[in-house]
Amino acid sequence: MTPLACSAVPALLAFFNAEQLARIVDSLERNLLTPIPLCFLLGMICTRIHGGIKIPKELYYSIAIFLLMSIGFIGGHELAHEYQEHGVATIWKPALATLFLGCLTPITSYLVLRYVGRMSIADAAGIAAHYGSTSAVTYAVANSFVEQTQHPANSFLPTLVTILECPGIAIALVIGAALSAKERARKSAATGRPSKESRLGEALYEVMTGQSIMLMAGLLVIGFISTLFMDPKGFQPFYDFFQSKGMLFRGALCIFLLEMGLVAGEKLGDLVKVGPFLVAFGILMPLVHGFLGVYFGHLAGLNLGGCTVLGAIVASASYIAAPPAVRLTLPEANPTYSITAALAITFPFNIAIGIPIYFEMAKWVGAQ
Amino acid sequence: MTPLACSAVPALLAFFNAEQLARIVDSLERNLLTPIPLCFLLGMICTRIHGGIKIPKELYYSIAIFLLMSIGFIGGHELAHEYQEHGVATIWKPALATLFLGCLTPITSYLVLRYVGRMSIADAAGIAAHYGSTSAVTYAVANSFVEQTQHPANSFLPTLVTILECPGIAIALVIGAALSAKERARKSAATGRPSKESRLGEALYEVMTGQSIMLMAGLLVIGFISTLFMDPKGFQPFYDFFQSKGMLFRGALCIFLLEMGLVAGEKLGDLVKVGPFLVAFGILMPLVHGFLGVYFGHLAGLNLGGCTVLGAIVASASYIAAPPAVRLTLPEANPTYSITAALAITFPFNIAIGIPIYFEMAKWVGAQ
Amino acid sequence: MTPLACSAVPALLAFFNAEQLARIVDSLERNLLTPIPLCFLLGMICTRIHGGIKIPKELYYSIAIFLLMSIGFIGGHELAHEYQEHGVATIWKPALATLFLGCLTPITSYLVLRYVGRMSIADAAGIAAHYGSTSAVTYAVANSFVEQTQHPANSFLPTLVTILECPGIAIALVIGAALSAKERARKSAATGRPSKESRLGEALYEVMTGQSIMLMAGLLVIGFISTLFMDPKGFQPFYDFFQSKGMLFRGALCIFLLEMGLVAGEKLGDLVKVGPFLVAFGILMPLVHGFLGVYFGHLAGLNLGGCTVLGAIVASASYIAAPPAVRLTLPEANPTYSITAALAITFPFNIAIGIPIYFEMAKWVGAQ
Amino acid sequence: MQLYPLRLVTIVGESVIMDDIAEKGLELGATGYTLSEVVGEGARSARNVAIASGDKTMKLEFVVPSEVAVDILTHVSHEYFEHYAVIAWLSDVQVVRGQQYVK
Amino acid sequence: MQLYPLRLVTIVGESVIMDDIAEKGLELGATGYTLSEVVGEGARSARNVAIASGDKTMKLEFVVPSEVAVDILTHVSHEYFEHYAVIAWLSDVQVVRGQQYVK
Amino acid sequence: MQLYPLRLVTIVGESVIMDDIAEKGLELGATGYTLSEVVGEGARSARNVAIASGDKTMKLEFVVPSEVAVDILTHVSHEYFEHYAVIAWLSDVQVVRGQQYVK
Ligand SMILES: Nc1ncnc2c1ncn2[C@@H]1O[C@H](COP(=O)(O)O)[C@@H](O)[C@H]1O
Ligand SMILES: Nc1ncnc2c1ncn2[C@@H]1O[C@H](COP(=O)(O)O)[C@@H](O)[C@H]1O
Ligand SMILES: Nc1ncnc2c1ncn2[C@@H]1O[C@H](COP(=O)(O)O)[C@@H](O)[C@H]1O
Ligand code: NA
Ligand code: NA
Ligand code: NA
Repeated sequence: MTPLACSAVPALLAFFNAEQLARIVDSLERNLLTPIPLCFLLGMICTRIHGGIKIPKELYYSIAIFLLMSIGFIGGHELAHEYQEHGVATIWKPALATLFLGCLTPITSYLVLRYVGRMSIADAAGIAAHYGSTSAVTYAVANSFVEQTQHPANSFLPTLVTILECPGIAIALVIGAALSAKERARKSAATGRPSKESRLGEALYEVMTGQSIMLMAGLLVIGFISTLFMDPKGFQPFYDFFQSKGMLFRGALCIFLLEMGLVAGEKLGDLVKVGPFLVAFGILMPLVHGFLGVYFGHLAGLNLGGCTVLGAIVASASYIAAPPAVRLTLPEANPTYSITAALAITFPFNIAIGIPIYFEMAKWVGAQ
Repeated sequence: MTPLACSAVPALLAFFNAEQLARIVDSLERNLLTPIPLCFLLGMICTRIHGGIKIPKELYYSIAIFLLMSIGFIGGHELAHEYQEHGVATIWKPALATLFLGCLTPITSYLVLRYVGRMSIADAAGIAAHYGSTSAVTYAVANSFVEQTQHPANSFLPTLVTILECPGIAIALVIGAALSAKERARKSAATGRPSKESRLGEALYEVMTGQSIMLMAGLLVIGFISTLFMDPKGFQPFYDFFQSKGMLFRGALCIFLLEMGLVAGEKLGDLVKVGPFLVAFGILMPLVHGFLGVYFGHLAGLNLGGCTVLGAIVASASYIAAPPAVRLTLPEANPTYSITAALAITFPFNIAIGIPIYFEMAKWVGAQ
Repeated sequence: MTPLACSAVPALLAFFNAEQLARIVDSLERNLLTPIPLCFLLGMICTRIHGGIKIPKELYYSIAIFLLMSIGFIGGHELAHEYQEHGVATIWKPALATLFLGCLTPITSYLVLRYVGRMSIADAAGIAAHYGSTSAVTYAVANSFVEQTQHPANSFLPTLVTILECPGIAIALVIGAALSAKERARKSAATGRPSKESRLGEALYEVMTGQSIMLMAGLLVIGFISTLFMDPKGFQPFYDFFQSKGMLFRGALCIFLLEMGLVAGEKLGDLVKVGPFLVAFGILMPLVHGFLGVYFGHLAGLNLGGCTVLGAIVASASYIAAPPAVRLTLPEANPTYSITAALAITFPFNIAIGIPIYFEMAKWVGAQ
Repeated sequence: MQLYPLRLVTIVGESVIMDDIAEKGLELGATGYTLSEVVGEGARSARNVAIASGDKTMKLEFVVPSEVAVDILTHVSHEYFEHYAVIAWLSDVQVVRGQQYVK
Repeated sequence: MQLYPLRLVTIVGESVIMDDIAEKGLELGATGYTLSEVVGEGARSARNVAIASGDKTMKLEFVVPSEVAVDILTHVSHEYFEHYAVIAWLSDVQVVRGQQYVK
Repeated sequence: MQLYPLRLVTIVGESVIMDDIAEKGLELGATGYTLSEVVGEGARSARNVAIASGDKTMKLEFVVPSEVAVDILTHVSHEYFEHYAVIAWLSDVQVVRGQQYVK
């Protein structure tokens, strides 16, 4: 299957002409040689050489909470401005496009995994749940990338992240649960325990009221309201605390990616276990989803930065919200596959190489 | 008892004329539609719908430590300026007034709980200990409220918070311990264990050297000294880190209130258990204590903001320092009563509605 | 032995003339009456009076991580500038001098402890490992001291901290392990377990890939690279987050020293156990090592601030990296000795009195 | 001082399932439970995933009468042993005022 | 390798009382104790309150000879069972070089 | 539901040595282990030092057959009792599907 991978990448790069490739390489460098990806790299190296860096999990969770709150709050703030100027005119199309992509990507993922990769129903659905959802950190990195290239994304992108979070997981879990119904039915007969549905419903509810959604959507509303009702002077300190261009957000991102690198480093060892197909999937699927994100974003009227970021978040895979939900609903699925693919392949690929490529794709489809 | 509550509120609001009520409603809106109360609300909602937000307790404690240090440090800093200008002339009266209120409020609370509410000695004393002390977070919220209304409080208010922390708890515990002496004596006879006094002394000591006092008083001294001896340039970064108008303090407050909302949401379920009297108590007692705070603050020469904040902290109830002390000294007391009243009734009432009312009271008594 | 101490201090102070002493006292005051040492003092007091301050260990570790990352990142940033201007011309001499001191100080410490103090091989080597290494926090405090005296240290001092971290521990452990080989050989014969060497190797590797090194060296490289390749505007937020003059670094240092004070307070009780010799050692050894640091720093061409800081870090003793390594390699050594000396004697001595003295020494040797 | 013989049921496994097991335990007749975070390694523990602000593995303890103990272990064995990383064992304990832990 | 039979006393209850119990245990003859943070639910655990930077519930363990075990449990039973959320039990253990834990 | 008699080995001691002991336990035949952070006091626990972002004391548990239990305790006793703060004990447990924990 590696040949597939090896041949596919150039095949795909063939889309680009020499000059574009040059630009990609150049922005690759500009993107890679910045603290955020370098901290991820440091974490990976540290794990590989059994170094002693230990990030307390409470710090990791605290930063995750801060990042989600920031994304939501600033999103709500800018949404309020957008709304005051244009009402919902500029927003509804991108919102619909995002919702559509949120429903499409788990299905594409499932089909590829099940019929190209010949994986079991549970494993295919489990991995599809991860790739159907999104990674807030990938959003944050993509956002700082476009900010640094002086093409800031449309103000309502954080809203799109929130929209993209749930549907993918939900659809993949429903597919998986439904299709593996027979086994589970047999099992439940044997043990005489309530049939899986209950479990599924519960898991879906937990996804929809999970930490990521509650914090992003909640702070989005809070940011929106306080922008409308507070005087700017009083609003300023909150803005400074949460703003994504600010030192707190960027610095927190460094520490967070250091920890993600430490974890990804461990998963690297599992690459052999997961096999060449999943490695190829973890690189090619994002490129496809990324292109869809860029393309539909462009149709929906997003600007250059916006298309790039939408591409990045559609291409990204969830590794926080999805795993426990999948574990509960599809216990037969082996988490090693999904988490290794999402965290050790797709995430590094996106922040290192993917984002600049989506940026070029966005130019290529004519976004500006 | 609810009728009492229902009738008392309008009765009390009758103090205000239409125009004042209009102003209250207006500042209510200005107060409520800001991130800090909204984060509290988000927390409550999240718990009610069994949402997934989980704040690591280490983050919660870390923020508490930061807030207490900030209040102390900035308090000491401004105290130093005040002191350089006026010596103790402006400070001693408010300090005495606060001390007096710290001794009065536990007694008023106890009498109302015991003889109006017909609660047991232990429960009455236990709750009185909470309402006799104060809540540093309520101070922080009240302080940002008056700052936003352009009526900053006198510089030495943080000093008053420190003064208000202990006496109330101490007095209530002594009352409770003394009055329930007979039972406890019997009990100790039975078990032949050292008489309660030891316990009480120990608990009192723990209150007086507790985290809140040590950090607020300690940083107050540190802020005072370094203001006098450091050159302003060297002092600046510390000031920026701790200052209450700053992004760190305001942002930390948001996360802290989110967690408090999560906890208060759980306690909401206990409202039924605690019954209508305690609900009424949790709203009316603060209004009475708040008025006393405002009134004596005015007599002691505080400005408009100062009276408002003093009213708020006198009205507020402790939910960090008091509970363990009460638990150790009055084990028969049911913590559900005191904590639900302090955290799920009085605290939200104060930050949402109380503070603007105390602000109006302060104008009404003629503070400016 | 106390006479030795009592006589030695004046003896040593005799180096200075009246005017210098006056300056020392003056800068002592300027140094002591600032938040950082005062927070340490507050912590000590709190422990002594059994006060209630509790810093969650996760907060303590998080701050340690932040401080190490800051030192490395800013170090790399300034190293990049230095490098762009002078290449390695200005750096290689100080680097060599630091390496030399890192190899010398564990030996001097061992000899004094073993032959003056008549301590066991294991205890002498164990303590030498602490004093041969360095304390990043002492660096941070010394650095803010020289910044406040308007004599900022050379830009590459953080690089020297990194160089100084390991060799001292390694050499002391090797000495200890080798000299106590006989006992350990006998023991391993008895238990038939793999001979100590394995253990030693493992411990050395853990030191060299420990948290302090990985974070400082890693962020040093990251800071260096991103300074060279990022545009300053994009670099700014990271710089603001990590910069040592900034509010985050200074504020974090306050909380960190508060916790260190809490721990040191406990160790104070052990001063009696460790005896007068170790108390004297904990004060005089740093003065000697501090002078060596200042002197060789001057020879290597460091400026006034640089010599002071190098003196401080050479004089300082490690209490984070060294203890576990020593515990693993020299189990017979009693950690109470080394940790009490490093944390309860040398660290407070350095931040309170030592640094201003090294500053005077630096002037005295003619650094500017 | 009266001691009452009961069983201590200890379950160590993936965090995702522990809340459900704790609840089920109460349903099956336990008067309470004690839960703590641990780090573990086992045959299948590689499958464990972290839950929001939590550890991957938890330890759950019930002090219960024999019948309840057996019911709990049977439930865990049937429900979770196949696909989840979990270990469960039983031991004898003497409980102070133990009657109150028998429903 | 010599094993020595002793008793393991386990006490789970409100954090506010655990330090006192640990101290008392040492007084009563324990050579040490082991304390850990847990999350618990029980008949009265709703009463638990958090202590400064700590959890609401803790688990305390003593490895002690029978007499000491009984003394500790008697103390806990008399002092705390009435008003505090606490459970305590006893089990038999074989301790390595156990003599050193007998004062 | 089948229960299988095994031994529970509990080791409480300095964090610095716990990883080594856990590994050694697996070598000696344990199929897994459970590790948790505790706070402790004992005859020598003053010697404990903190490890990077960790506690000073940890508790390690193995569910194993008797022979393995003895091997582990012998190893701990010979290697660590002299110089390290550590206590170790053994108790009997009934394990669900216990055979799978016998290598
Ligand atoms: N032999 C054992 N002794 C102690 N704990 C174990 C053992 N085997 C498994 N565990 C614990 O049970 C959890 C799940 O085990 P497993 O199902 O074997 O992966 C692991 O994470 C360990 O914490
Ligand atoms: N049946 C039980 N099994 C295990 N732990 C229990 C049980 N009952 C109570 N506990 C623990 O003991 C603490 C106090 O129990 P209680 O006094 O019943 O509220 C609870 O927080 C639980 O952690
Ligand atoms: N009698 C005991 N009961 C319970 N735990 C103990 C006991 N003695 C020691 N420990 C634990 O074992 C660790 C090391 O004990 P020691 O080697 O006696 O210092 C201590 O930190 C305690 O956690
Ligand atoms: Na996706
Ligand atoms: Na009050
Ligand atoms: Na040194």
